[in-house]
Amino acid sequence: MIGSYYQSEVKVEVVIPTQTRYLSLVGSIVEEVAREIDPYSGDREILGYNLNLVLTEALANAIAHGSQHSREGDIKISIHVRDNELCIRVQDKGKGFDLKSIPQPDLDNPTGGGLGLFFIKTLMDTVQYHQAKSGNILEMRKQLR
Amino acid sequence: MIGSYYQSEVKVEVVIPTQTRYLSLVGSIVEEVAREIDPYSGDREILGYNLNLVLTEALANAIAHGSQHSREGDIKISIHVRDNELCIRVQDKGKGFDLKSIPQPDLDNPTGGGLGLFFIKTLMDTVQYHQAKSGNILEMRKQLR
Amino acid sequence: MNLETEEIKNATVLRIKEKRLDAHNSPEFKERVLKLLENGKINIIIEMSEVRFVDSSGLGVLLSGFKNAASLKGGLILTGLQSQVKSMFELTRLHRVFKIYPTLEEALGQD
Amino acid sequence: MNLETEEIKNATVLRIKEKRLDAHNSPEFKERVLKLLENGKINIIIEMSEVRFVDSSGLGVLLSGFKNAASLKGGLILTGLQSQVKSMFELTRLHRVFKIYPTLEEALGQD
Ligand SMILES: Nc1ncnc2c1ncn2[C@@H]1O[C@H](COP(=O)(O)OP(=O)(O)O)[C@@H](O)[C@H]1O
Ligand SMILES: Nc1ncnc2c1ncn2[C@@H]1O[C@H](COP(=O)(O)OP(=O)(O)O)[C@@H](O)[C@H]1O
Repeated sequence: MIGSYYQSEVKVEVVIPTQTRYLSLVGSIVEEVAREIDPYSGDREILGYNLNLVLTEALANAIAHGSQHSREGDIKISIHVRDNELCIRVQDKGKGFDLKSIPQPDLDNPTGGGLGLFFIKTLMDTVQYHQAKSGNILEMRKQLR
Repeated sequence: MIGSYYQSEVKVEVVIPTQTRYLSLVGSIVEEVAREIDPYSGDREILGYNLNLVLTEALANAIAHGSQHSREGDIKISIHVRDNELCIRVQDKGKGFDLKSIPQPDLDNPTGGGLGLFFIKTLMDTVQYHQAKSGNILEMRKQLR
Repeated sequence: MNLETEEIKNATVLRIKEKRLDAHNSPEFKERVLKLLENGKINIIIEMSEVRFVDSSGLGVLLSGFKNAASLKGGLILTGLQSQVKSMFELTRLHRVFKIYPTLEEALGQD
Repeated sequence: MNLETEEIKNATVLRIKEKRLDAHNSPEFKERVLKLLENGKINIIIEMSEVRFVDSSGLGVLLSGFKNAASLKGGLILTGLQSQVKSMFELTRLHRVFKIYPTLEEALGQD
């Protein structure tokens, strides 16, 4: 039984240039992963859409805010499924930010801003941001039932 | 100009269990990469199909022949696009084989066997197999015009 | 970005012929809407039936188009939303801001 | 694996209701064909219009089904091949082995 956990471990790592034209590639890849997750009792199309959105938002932020100090000018994404947990990590090489200081958007008086992190926090179970010399990592986890 | 080469570099690495159920996931991922390759003047749907096939064949072989000595029981795939060249690598941990000793299948008297490497050699420009302690690697390259 | 405009009755229908409205193409989309408004086309219907994915920047440009049209005493309404796209409007409560009609015919009737 | 059989005239139509026929599902497909032959259904039409991808193991099981049917004085013919799937038969010259018809109607007419 322990063995069978490891048997369903899937890892995908993607490196893209800091260009928005690659958003749809990475989004499509995570949708394909959602279609193959085993076992998953929910609606895979909805899961796929939500993960696509979460990753698109995280990448758009990494491209817009996170690449001024980048030498190589690329962004690293990892998608890891194991033990019914999905973990998505997006690395940026910008100056970083304080995730906790970002307020919730006021949905009753919408400005159109601040919805990226709102989607990420709403659709994932836990969100953390780690700052390090080697790069900052936004880590987003979701339990798969 | 040199910079712009690097700007379009894309890398995807996938690790899957040695199970045929993941063939379609990896195949779909390489199809998505084919759709986003920049620039490419040919038919992306045909390129995507062919890369899907090549990778499916290489993985099916790695699963069937290449996993008896595997401790972790997983297979590593990498897809790398740079400078108009696409390189796909599939790692297996089996006892390896001599790529050059595998004969072309006799297409006039078909048995159904030996078509996997035939597809790989026909659809890619160069195919090499490197044996090493850390694992064997089937490396398949294609120029993108 | 693949966008089509068509004048029907009093309105300008702007068809998004893309699968995604996201941070990659939303700046171009925003400009196109601004240009319509500048040219006096202040009653805009956005037809989105081909769009299967919208991100926060897509929602943002639709909202700014809506506000700009309203400030000119015009309107910007939405039609043809796929169900998952509609869910994103609901999650952000933007479905209470926009007028959203299932079909272009209904949108034209209300315009 | 999603497969449907239907008896039409003298033939058994086996519909592959999968997007892929590959090393993952071809063993199950092979068994299903063998079982049909064992049960005396020796005139088989494989309807593949939903199949968008076939790998070498898929081609292999189709070929072995063809050979087994022929050895029983029956037949196995193909219909509904998508264009990229057809290209794989051409590349391997297997289009010269199989009888391939565009539509099920034509396949039934020839059976
Ligand atoms: N990777 C990042 N690096 C630096 N700052 C970031 C990053 N991601 C988000 N932020 C900050 O958080 C804010 C909120 O982000 P988000 O919710 O996506 O909305 P928006 O991008 O519309 O402002 C951004 O404006 C930015 O200041
Ligand atoms: N990764 C591998 N490890 C060991 N042997 C392999 C590997 N890939 C291919 N081979 C050998 O090459 C042969 C031909 O492979 P292929 O052309 O895919 O056809 P088939 O799998 O139908 O035999 C296989 O039968 C096997 O002996």
